[in-house]
Amino acid sequence: MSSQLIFFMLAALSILSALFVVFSKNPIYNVLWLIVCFFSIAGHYVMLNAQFLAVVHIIVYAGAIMVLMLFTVMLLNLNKESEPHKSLMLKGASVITGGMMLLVLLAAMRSTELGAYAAPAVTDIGYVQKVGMKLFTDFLLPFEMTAVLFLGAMVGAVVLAKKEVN
Amino acid sequence: MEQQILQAHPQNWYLVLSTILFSIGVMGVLMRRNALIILMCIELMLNSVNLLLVSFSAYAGNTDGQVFVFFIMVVAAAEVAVGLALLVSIYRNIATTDIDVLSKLKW
Amino acid sequence: MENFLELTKLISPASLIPLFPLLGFLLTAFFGKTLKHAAGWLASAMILISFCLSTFLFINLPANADLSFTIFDWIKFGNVTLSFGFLIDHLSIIMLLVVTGIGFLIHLYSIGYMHNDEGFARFFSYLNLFIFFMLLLVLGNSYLVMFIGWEGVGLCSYLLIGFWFKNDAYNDAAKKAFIMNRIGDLGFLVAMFYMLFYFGGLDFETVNAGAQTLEVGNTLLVTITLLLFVGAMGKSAQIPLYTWLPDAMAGPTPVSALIHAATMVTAGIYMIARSNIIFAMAPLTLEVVMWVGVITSLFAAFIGMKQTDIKKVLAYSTVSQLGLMFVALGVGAFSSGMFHVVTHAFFKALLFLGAGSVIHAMGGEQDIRNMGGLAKYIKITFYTFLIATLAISGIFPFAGFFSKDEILAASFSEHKAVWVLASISSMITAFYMFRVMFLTFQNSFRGTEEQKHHLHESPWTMTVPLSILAIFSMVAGFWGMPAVMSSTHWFGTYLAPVFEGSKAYLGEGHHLDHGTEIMLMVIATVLALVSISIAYVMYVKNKTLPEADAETTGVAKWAANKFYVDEFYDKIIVRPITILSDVLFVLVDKLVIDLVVMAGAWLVGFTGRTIRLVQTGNTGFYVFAMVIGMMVLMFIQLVY
Amino acid sequence: MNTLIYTSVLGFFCMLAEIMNLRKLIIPVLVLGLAIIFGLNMNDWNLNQSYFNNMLKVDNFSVAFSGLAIFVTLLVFILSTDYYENQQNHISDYMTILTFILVGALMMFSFANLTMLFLGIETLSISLYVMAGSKRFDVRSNEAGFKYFLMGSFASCFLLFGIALIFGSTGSFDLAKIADYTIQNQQNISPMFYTGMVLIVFAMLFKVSAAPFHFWAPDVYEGSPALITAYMSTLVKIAAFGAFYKLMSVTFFYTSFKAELILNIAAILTLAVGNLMALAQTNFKRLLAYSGISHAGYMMLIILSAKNQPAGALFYYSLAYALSTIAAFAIAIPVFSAAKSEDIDTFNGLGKKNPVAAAAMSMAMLGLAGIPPFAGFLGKYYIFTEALHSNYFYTTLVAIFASMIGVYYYFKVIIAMYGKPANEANVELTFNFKLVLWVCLALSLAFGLYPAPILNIF
Amino acid sequence: MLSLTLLSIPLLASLLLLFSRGAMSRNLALVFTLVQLGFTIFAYTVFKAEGAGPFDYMQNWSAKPFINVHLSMDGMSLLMVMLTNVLLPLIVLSGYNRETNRMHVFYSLMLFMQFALNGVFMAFDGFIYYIFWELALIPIYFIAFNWGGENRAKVTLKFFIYTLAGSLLMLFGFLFLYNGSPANSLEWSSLVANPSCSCNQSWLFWLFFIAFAIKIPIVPFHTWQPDTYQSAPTQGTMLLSGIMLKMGTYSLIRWLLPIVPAGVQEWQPLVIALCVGGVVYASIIAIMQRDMKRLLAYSSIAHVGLISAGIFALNRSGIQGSLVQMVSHGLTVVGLFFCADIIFNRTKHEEIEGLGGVRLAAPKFAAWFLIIVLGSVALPLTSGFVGEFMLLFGVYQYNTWLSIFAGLTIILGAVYMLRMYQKVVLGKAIKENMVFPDLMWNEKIVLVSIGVMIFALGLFPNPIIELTEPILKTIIK
Repeated sequence: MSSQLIFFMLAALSILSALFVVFSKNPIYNVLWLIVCFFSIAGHYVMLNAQFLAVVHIIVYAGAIMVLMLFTVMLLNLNKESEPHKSLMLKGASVITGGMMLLVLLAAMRSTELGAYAAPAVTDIGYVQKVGMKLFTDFLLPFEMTAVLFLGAMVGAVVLAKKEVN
Repeated sequence: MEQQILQAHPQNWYLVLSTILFSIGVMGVLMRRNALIILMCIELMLNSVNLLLVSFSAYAGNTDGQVFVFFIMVVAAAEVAVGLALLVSIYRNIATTDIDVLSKLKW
Repeated sequence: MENFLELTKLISPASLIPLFPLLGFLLTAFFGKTLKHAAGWLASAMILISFCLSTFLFINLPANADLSFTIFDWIKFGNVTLSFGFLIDHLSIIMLLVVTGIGFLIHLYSIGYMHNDEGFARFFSYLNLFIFFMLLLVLGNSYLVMFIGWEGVGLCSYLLIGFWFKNDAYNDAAKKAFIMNRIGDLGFLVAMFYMLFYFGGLDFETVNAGAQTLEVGNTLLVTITLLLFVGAMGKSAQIPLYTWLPDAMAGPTPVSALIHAATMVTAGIYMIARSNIIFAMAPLTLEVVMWVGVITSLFAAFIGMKQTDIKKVLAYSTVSQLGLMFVALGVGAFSSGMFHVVTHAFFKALLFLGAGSVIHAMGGEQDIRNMGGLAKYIKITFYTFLIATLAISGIFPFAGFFSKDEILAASFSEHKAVWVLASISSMITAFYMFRVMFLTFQNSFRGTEEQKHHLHESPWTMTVPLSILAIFSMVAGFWGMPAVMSSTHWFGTYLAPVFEGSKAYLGEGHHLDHGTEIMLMVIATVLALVSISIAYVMYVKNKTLPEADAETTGVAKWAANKFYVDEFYDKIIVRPITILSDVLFVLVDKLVIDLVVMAGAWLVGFTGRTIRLVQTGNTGFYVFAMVIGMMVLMFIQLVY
Repeated sequence: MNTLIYTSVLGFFCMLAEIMNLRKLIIPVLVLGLAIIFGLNMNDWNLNQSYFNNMLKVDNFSVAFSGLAIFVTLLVFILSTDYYENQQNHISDYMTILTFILVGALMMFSFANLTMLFLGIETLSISLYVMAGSKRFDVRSNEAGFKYFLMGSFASCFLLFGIALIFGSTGSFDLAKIADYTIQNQQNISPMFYTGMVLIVFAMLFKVSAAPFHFWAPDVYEGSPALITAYMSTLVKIAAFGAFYKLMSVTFFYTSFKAELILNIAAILTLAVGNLMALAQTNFKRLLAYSGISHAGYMMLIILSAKNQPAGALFYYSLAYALSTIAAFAIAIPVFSAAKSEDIDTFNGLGKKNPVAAAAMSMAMLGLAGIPPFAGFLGKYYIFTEALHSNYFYTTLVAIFASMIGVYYYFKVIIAMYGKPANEANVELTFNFKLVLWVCLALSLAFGLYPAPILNIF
Repeated sequence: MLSLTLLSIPLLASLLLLFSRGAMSRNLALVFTLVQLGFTIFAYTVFKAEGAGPFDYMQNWSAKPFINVHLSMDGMSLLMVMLTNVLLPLIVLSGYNRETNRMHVFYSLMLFMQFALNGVFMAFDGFIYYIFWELALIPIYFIAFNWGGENRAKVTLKFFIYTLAGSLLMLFGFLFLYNGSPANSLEWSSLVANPSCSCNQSWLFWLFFIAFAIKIPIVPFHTWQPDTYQSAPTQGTMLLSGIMLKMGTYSLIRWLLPIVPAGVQEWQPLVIALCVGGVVYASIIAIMQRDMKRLLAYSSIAHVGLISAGIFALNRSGIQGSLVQMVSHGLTVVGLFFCADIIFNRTKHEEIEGLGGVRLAAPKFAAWFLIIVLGSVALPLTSGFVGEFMLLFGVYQYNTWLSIFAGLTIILGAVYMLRMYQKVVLGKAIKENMVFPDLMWNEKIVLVSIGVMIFALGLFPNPIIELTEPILKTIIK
């Protein structure tokens, strides 16, 4: 039953870290907690035979996105002081709403019975070549289109951030 | 060994887990006023989705889910880039990331 | 057969009769400016022609034959056909003669009377138009055609009363006349609807035929006749719709003579006589007619006693005389009624023209208190006026005597009480007529100096008609000598075929034996003489003058003020309606209805303005709203 | 297929042009290119083919809507020449992004796989976030961009969650497969599927700015540069509705009844909110935003009755709506730039200053208000027939009342133009604006009078 | 096909006018309206000879939603078309010797209006009918708004939204019928042939009735009307009162009665009471009105109230009477408003109290004014009498007391009309040396022709009655 134990530990970790992300005051801590959360999720990936994905996940999120965030935090030097004040009512309301959200979603899906593991196990779905094959055969067009998306985003970022030359 | 792990706990757990994470993300978005944090919470939500997808793909033995996760990551990256750019340009103008300040446009 | 051919020969002249006045109207209306005073002669000529045509018909219409012909189909819908046609029978011929004859004389008179009025041509165009409509009224072979004339004459009286349109009081009088007539006309109209609905037509044959299928006293007939009588009340100025007639004296005097004495106001009597059958079949209505008639007659007579305006006196006497005529109709003596119409036409026209001539002489003065002793200045006028007065007072052998006597006799045989009242009223009539006579022509002149200098006899165009009418006022009576005096009652026999139909339903008007008849005559005459002598004593012997309005008191004051009927109407009808009008406009229209509409609009706008505030511009709030919205929707989805 | 690719290529061209200093060329080439692409697109008529293992499906629906999208973009680009006249140094970036927005829209019309839908929406949205905020030194523009960004990405999270759930229950992203799944086991469709569907519906409702997810629209429309607002209120809305309609009529064909109630409520809310809130507006762009919301409400009726495949109605209505809106903006933009303000008052006395423009504006407003003979009326008529045909009696009644209210605020503009005293700033329309303006109105009138080809296009 | 020509002449004319300038445009407008008039007369002869055949034009417009363009002609349509095309030249003519800015637009709108009106009267398909109905609204709105008097913006907007609200209800009714109808078509004949079930009819009735009642207007849907009449330019008011409200009454007969017969049967008592009540109500209000145009507006409400009452009496004389009265009212009301305009144009004064003595200065004008007034108070031998006689008889057949109540209009009508005439025309001149030139040539033409027509119809109403005979078959079962 070690596996379950692992699952629970990871789950607990991710939930806790997520909660910290939401609640902690200092932006820096937020970022760090989020990174923790991401690592825990990566752990889940590993358990779910998505090894390659797990790696990419670490690289992209922890490596790229969060660093970017961190940079921004530094750049705008956000800190506990600059953190806008939130009234208690707001907190309460959002907690309740979030909880409700959870309940409603679960209630909506309560009666789902998902088949347990479909044997025989295809344990290699997470391997690079598998993913690669998929990506460059079935999902070629979306893959190409992400290029457009990225370009758009890049140009956009430039448009917004570039110093005016005049 | 993966088999045991998978058989060990039913898929619903993942469903519940990611729903919880998702809701936490929502909660965060609702609660925080700092644009940057909100951005993070959104990332969190995205990740909960990723987790869900991965679990599905694992249980169904179907790679599509994982591939989709890639796209989500891509989009997330792009969004973050643009979002931060916007954030910076706003910060240039009004020197805050408090979204409550951003309410010139109303009624 | 050849009888029929003979009749058809009469069609064209008959249909020409109204055309000439119409032509005259058009000519004088459009070329009045160029015609100048020729207009007057032209107009009179036109009437003369129609008069000749009428006489032609009178001569050529074979005895107790009648001729009804359609000129064109006017309104046709479904199986209803309302055609425009004429009916020539003895009744209409009598009326034709009266209308055109007296009409012509009055035209002639007006040439002199209106000589230096800037509206000369216009006046004559109106007069011609009036004659045209009057002829339509008389000739029509259906209630609808009659109604055309009926309203047409109303219009003309409106135009002529308000002839001097600069004076707003006159305009008001004109409007009053028109509207009061309209009230009556509504009755007429509804009556027509009844007839059209139940008898399927409006021409007299159809209606009479339809009526005769019902039994006597049937509610339908009563309703119809009562409604018709409402119309008659309006036209012939009976209580309660009489108040317009005295005011109508605002018009030029010839108008009063022609319209408000001789012709138009008798239209009501004519109409009832015309529809004698259905009236005869509705005894209840006859009862009503009789009572209304007698009360009006008495009432008007009372008021007449206290009037000081010469024309007003005549006006009230007209009302009272009309009342008598209705009494005649009410007791079923249609021919007597018509007879009085004719004689009355003569002497009342004469009286008005005489009054006109007096006023003309006095330079517009109408108050008898400022007259007197005119006899020596304007002889012809005086004598003619005297004749007329005698006639109206019912002194033998003047016209009034015979006709009035007939009516009294008839009422005596039907209903003693009515006879008493009628006699009283005629007695009063004699009194106030001679009152006017004496005050105007006897004693010394009470007017101002320059009036005195101005006094002169009128031109021949005015005096000639006076004389002619005077002659008729004297002799007309002999057309209808009572049985005691002569075996032949020409007038009655001439009209007999017309009233044939109704005889059946009236029951034998139990004939009075000669004794009673003579007795009645004597009584009438005596009463008249008595009142005359009273008048003589009062106004000639000891020269009492009617005191100024201020001093009058008690009943006299009431009478002088016409029993305040006008004020009464003003209070209970006119004022409330005008107030209601404002109230409805301000309260209901502007306030309630418009407010409701506007409130709706405002509510929408308000909602918009309010919920718009939801758009706070706060992203956090938006997100909240979105999430909550989602949850609510999902929740609904779940429980639903 | 080709359409998509060539359009992307056009986008790349813009950037190259920047590098090679061919700025002057950019717009001419774009316009020309789009014209050609429009032709190519029409060439695909009646070839129903799917590409890349059914990632992309070209059918008449997608062709028609792509054509419309391209046409709209064409008009907007023609306007942009004068609009961006004095910011040449950014023009290539802007045009690139605008082109990519079109790419995204095209993907949303022709997707056959939720992946493509997702990517399409994101391409569209991310580029739009940028364009909305593209007036960098204008706080309002920033605000617009950022609000749009926050809420947009928040909404797409729900979209993704929905997609994930659907994938979980069906094991595929392919529309056809999903539809098959629903058909095969209609009895025991997993609740997860429904939840996913509902979440996707929410996301789409957000994109089409239907109440209660409409909050972003007015602020963003007001804050963004006028041209972008025009682009947003036409192309983006149409794209969203195209995708939405496709989802409801193809994928969720058998299960849509589960979302019916939600859609119904949303439709009524949208109609009410859009029209009522518009009443009290003073800012023209904001007014058009609300009017856009109300029009979304009308289009929701089509989504509701998606079962009867009323694609024709959707297309006709979108066309009518787009034409009138662009015409309105073609007048509004010069007026605004003349008056340095974006309020309705800027139109005061336009009837005296520039009767032609005023007349055109009135026509546009009448078109939006849905008054004959403009296409807008027939569009509404068609929609209402469809809605009644699928027994949405009361919703249609609400829509009728909504359009009563609608008249009022559209006429506010007309009254301003003819009834109010003129302000001094006088307005001249440049050739491009005139061109676009009259093309739009002419077409609107033409389709209003001779609608058969469009109405019965499918 | 003739119907197409009838439509195209004014349409083309209105387009053409946009490119003309100044007084030229007015002359052009006059010419075109006269051409249209001539063509209408020609059409009348054709109709007499060959019936509806040559006018029938049927063309499918769209397959889904199924829409047919169906133009045709029957007696009633022809009558209304003739009324329209007879009045238009007069209305244009009445604009001579008056200043109008941006004349070409003004007259172009007016001709467009003529186009739409002709369309309304010739449309035999619900959808097309609705389109024309709306089309007629737009030009008159702009006429009233751009050339109107004080607080025109508010008033005209009220008018527009009020009427549009009504017509949207009607649209909903049509949509419902469209869905219910077996062939999914709004073809008039098919709608008449198979009406929807009476359960629906009882509310469908109100959708249509309110739309028409607002247009007519029947009390209590009338509050837009006096304001609009007052503030609109006189020619606009003539269009509104002379022709446009006939759209409503016409539609009652053409669409409401045959399409929802059961509904009509159900609500007849209420509605007819409403109409008759409106007659008296409006008449009483008219009595004390201070502004001439307002007074005429209320009198017009009273008249059309009687017309609608006659229609809802659902009998031959009522309906045919209403048709006669529509024409007659069209003539008289246009004449009256023109007289009001003449007076205003001379004295710049609309308050009844402040006027008087016109008779002295302008006897001709006074005379023609009086004739038209008499026409409107339904004096025998005028067209008004024929109409009101038949109408009241129709109402009488439905209920005696109601008819007597409605008959009050002939009394009250006389009251307010004569009051106005007396105060305005008769009496002494209010201002000393008031300059009031008598009729100019164009005014003479207009008034004389109206007066002549009033009497002509009063003497020979049968042509109209025969013309409208056939329509009754569809209404009176």
